[in-house]
Amino acid sequence: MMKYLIIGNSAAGINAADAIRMNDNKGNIKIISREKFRAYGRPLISYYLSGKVSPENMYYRSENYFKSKNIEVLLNVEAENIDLKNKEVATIGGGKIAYDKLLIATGSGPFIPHIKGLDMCKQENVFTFLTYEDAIKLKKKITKKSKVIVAGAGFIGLKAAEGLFGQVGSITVVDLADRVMASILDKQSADIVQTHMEQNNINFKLKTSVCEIYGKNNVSTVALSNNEILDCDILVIAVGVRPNIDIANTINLKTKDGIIVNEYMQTSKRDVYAAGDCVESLDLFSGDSKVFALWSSASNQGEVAGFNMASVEMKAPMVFAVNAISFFGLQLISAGVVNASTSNNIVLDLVKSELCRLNILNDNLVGFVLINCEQRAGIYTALISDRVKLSELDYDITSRDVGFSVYSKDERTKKYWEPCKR
Amino acid sequence: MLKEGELRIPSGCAISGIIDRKGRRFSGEEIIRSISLMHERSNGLGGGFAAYGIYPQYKDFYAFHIFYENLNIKMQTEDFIAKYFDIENAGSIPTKHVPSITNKPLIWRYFVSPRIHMLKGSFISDAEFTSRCVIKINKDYSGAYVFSSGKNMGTFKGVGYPEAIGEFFMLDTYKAYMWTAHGRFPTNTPGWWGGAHPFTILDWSVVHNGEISSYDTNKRFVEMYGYKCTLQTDTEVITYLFDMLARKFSIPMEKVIKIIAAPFWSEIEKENEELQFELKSMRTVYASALINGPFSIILGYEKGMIALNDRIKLRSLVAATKDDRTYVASEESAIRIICSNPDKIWFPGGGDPVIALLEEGQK
Amino acid sequence: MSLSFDIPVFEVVRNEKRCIQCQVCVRQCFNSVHSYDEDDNVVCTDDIKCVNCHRCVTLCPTRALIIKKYPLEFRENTNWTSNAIKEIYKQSQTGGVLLSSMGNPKAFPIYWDKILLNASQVTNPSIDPLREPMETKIMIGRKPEKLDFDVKGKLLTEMPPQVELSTPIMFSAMSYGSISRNAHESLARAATELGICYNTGEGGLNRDFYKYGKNTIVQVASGRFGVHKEYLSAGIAIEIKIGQGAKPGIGGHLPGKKVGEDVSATRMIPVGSDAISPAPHHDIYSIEDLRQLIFSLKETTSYKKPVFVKIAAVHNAAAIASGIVRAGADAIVVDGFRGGTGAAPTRVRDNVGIPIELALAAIDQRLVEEGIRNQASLIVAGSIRNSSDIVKAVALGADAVYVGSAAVIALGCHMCHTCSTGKCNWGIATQEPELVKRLNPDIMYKRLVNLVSAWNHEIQEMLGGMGINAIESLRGNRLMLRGIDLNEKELKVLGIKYAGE
Amino acid sequence: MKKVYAFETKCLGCGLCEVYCRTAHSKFKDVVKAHNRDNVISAIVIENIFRQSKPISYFVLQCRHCLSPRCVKACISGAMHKDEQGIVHNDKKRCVGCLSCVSVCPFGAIKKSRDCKTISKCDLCVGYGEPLCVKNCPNDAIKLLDENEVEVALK
Repeated sequence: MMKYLIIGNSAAGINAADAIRMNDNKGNIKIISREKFRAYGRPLISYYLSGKVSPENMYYRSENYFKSKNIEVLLNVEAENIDLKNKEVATIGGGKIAYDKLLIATGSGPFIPHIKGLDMCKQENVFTFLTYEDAIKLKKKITKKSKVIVAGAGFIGLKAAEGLFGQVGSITVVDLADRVMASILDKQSADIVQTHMEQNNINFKLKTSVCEIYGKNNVSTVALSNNEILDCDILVIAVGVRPNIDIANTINLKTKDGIIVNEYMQTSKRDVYAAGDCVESLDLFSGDSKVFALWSSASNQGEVAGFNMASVEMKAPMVFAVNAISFFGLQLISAGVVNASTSNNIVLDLVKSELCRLNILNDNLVGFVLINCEQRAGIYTALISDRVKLSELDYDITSRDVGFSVYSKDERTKKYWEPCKR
Repeated sequence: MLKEGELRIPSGCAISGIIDRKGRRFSGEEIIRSISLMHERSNGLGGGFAAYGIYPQYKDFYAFHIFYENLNIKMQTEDFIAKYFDIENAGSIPTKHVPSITNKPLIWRYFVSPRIHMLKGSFISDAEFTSRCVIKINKDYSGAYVFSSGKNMGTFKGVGYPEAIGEFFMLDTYKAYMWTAHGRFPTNTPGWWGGAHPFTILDWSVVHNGEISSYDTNKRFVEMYGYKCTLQTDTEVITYLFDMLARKFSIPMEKVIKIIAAPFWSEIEKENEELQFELKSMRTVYASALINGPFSIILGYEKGMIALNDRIKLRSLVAATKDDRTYVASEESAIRIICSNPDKIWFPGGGDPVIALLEEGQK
Repeated sequence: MSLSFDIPVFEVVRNEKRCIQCQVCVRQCFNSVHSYDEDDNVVCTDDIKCVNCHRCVTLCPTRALIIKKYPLEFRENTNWTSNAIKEIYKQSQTGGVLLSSMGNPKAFPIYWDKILLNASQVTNPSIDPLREPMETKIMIGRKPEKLDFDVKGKLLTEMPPQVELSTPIMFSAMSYGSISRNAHESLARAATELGICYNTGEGGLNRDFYKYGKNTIVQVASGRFGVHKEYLSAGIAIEIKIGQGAKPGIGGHLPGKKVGEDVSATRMIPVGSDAISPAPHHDIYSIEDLRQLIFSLKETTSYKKPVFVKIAAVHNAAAIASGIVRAGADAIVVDGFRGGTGAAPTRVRDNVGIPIELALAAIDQRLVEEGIRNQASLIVAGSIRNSSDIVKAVALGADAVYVGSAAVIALGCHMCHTCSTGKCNWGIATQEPELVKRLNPDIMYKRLVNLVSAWNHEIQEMLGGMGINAIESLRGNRLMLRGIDLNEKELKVLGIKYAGE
Repeated sequence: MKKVYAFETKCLGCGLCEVYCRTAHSKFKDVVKAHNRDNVISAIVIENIFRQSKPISYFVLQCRHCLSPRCVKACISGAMHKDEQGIVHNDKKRCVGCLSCVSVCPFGAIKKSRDCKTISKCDLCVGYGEPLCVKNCPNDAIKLLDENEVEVALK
């Protein structure tokens, strides 16, 4: 009987466990997690913060799910190192867990920049915003009068800001970039998002950064690089994430920013697999290896790893970013390349805050941003992921709202009727 | 009140028939006993008999039995007959006084043969010629009615119970090798002598029990071929159908039966290809000759007797044999009263004919 | 012309409380009666475009729609009816011949409704079709004068070709072009399943439908569209169309806009060209010419196909029919003045021809009198509406009937009388792909099968009631009929007695 | 597994399937109430197929219940899941309306709800018997077929 061990209890880990179970209904599957919570939807923490999601709905799987699948989950267990020779994982506290196949799905952690006066260990009102625990702590600390500074106008920072809305005195988001969510939005789209958030009393300080923090145990003010001084009751640091590769380093896995894996999610060591935010993936467009912190790609990779661990060969697709986010009812979906110099087609309706931006390179759709007009977004996503030649479609995708009818009749029929494995 | 021929009157009936297949002749006493047993099946408004082999001395002449309403029409009709026929013998048909028989017409009998020069140049047979003349009299000579016109056979009929009619015509004095009889139960009739059964044309006679629902279809069909259904009775049209198909079109009798009581399409489909094609063709061409609705008939002709039921046997018909005789009747008792111990007795199925013909050389 | 006198004929009444703005009506009305006003979130209507086809009413999921007669009246005048006035408005605006569709709608007597059937009581039994065989099969074709057998009783006579029908009902000629491909397919499939025939009309026969050949009657009309040797051989019988009940003496006209690629290929005419059938056949100016055509068609098909000749019921139909039988036709088809059409000049449709009941009775009587009734089959058409019409027709002397309007009604026709516009919302009389789609042959052929099966059951019931178990025993059996509300002359022509007689 | 299939050659684009889909998924079982008092939306997309800007054909699209559904992978809350039979469900209680599923559905067959708080997708009317779109299609363009019936339908 195979022994499968999975380090990490989120998207990659759980999808891997599911995939293993699908292909091997006898094997012993263990998941260990250093967190004290059952697996939860990590992106839900901002919904928890705002109160839109109650604690009982935070969980990614129902309570008896793992039991029903005969998957053992060990919470509050953190891997310390791996004994490749004996195929054992040592846990903090002295435990040892044997494995035949190991998956490292440790995800990513917050990136903490060097800021003068920052001392995360001492300062009680400085938070990161990645885990359920982060959210619970933050939620406890805030008051109706809190002046909140969010360092970082990325996805996490903005979701944190939205989550805090209405519960605090003021919210100011600071970012060095010239726009919000610079990595996934072009300037025009970012401006729509920013304006919309500003209308909801979120303040932005862009092209600047927090350069100094005042207060020993409690931050009271922060200084920005543009010399502004801001009062601060709560400081949320959300400037980015980086892969958790400490455990990987204990066995000298090949890594760059993240763990290097092949398309079967195998690491450089035999029977050790890795998946999710902690690995590097191949970019669909450039072919470069880089870290994508994406929930759906973590799920996919976990599944692929699970298949291969259960000795059913499966290849991971190349990755490109797809993000669906909403802020105060503004629905935003962005995918692929949005900033490169591509031929853009933009349909904009400022009154309704609608935007549809299609980035076309050569004969391919390489990226898009949709704001408030996202109904058929998945079709664009498929056009990107399948690298569909736009000239072979039934009509010009820039000429009207896209639908499944964009495919030629034969293609459409094939996709629709063939037992679909997508 | 309109009389028979001016309207169509439905009626129920009793029928009976006896044949000696060896051609031995016997008196009408048995047939009278048989038909009178079924007294309840008739109501006194019609009875009649057909007798074959009764005029051996005149066997080459057509024997016309004619009812006249008055002397005037008798004279006119006789002029017509004399013009077209040589009259070998003529006289009134002997009758006997029977209290229940009233309103009797003048009843005359003529033994005739068509005048040869009348046939010359026309391509018709003497039978066809005679038949046309009979139809002409019946159609055009109001008050005269030829009710029998075959050779060596005769029909005797009138208004009254059949046993009374038999007594009236003194049928015990005639000898025939085949007798058929009919007792009638019309629902509404003034009782016209010509309307009684059997109905005959030439030597075809039909006694019939039933009310055919295809009457008008059959009538229109035979009328296309020169017949004229003056009586509007089923028996008349059935007789014409037989005459037309068997005599005029020379269709073998067993085929005629398959036309008149045609097998169902579903049965035809079960037959082999050749027979299927033949039956299909017969039904197709002679669709209008199919007799539909309830009937049991006894057809008499020179060769013998055929009894037939409709396709789904909506009327009773029993048949029996004893030695050289074949009996058919509406009821079994009507056979047993004259033949208490038949060799065989059976109930013919719908559309299955009982064919009792004179044996070869017995005519 | 700047000012139009057009007045809506119908009023579309929308129950606002029930309307859910689902816009099914908007999408389904090809006449654009309904439209959605996004600003006010209401569905609006334009009454003047409504033809009362009921498509919207039928599909409205909340029963929010009713179509009513438009309430605007002219001053009362029994002579100048509103119709008479409106027709003048229209003609004075357009300068054109008035066109109408479907059959004569005028209040002429409907003789079917003045004829009553008989049933058996006491003296002979009625027959229960559920327990006893009840035959409705008939053979259409020429019958030899008599059958000859050899001495052994073997059949000697060669039988002319016959068309076998499981029930005496066929689908009338409706061309591919005047009706849609899907309508055609439905008719063909239904006829095949039922064991009856449908008729191509004069639009030729698409090769896709050759497989239904055993149940297809191919028509040869004055335009000779789509006629070639293969076509003639493709069906079970050939019908020469001389006239049509809806427009006796008039040709046909299929507008070019209905001649798409498929229709064009089938008719053998260029795409988009008008298909004009001349009023007469230009090779038939007399009866002897007809005989020549009948026999050329027979020659072409090696005497294997019966040839029908179809005429409109006109005043001297009986004499014409006699001539047609003598010219060698295997069957005569007579189409009464209520017969339907895709388009006919209104005046012709409403004023030319005679009722089929009278024509049928006269023709049958004439043929019987001439002794030739059994030679050819007699098929009647022109508004056979139900099974009792059929029973009466057979009793008057018909071998079989053609149903056209009833068939299209089964296909969804709601008798809006606007076939000629090509905008049939039910996908019948149209070539618009979007509309044609609305008639799903998989569903619709079954409706036809159901209709004919139901009628066949009813025919069997009525036959049984009359004590008849084969339909041929009803043919010409006029004793089974009685007239009501008819005058002496009508009774005489019909050859039936008055009820009570 | 039986799925709903729509036949492009038969679809009229009339929209009745949407009406009945809405009704099926409304707390009101009356069509009028479901539309006027409930803001539930249908789980059906009707598309026009154009030729020279004129719609010549239509087809309806519902969730295809993919074997390996991208929407399930993308779902951040675990609301979207595939059951034992293979039917992809969305648990409305757990769905937060983030539209991650919408962003990856290759058919574009998932719709956001009117209030943006959740999404709407075909659940094959599990619990209602025959899917109401199938039952109410006036042209038999929508059918519930299993794999074998699909094979037949495609021939």
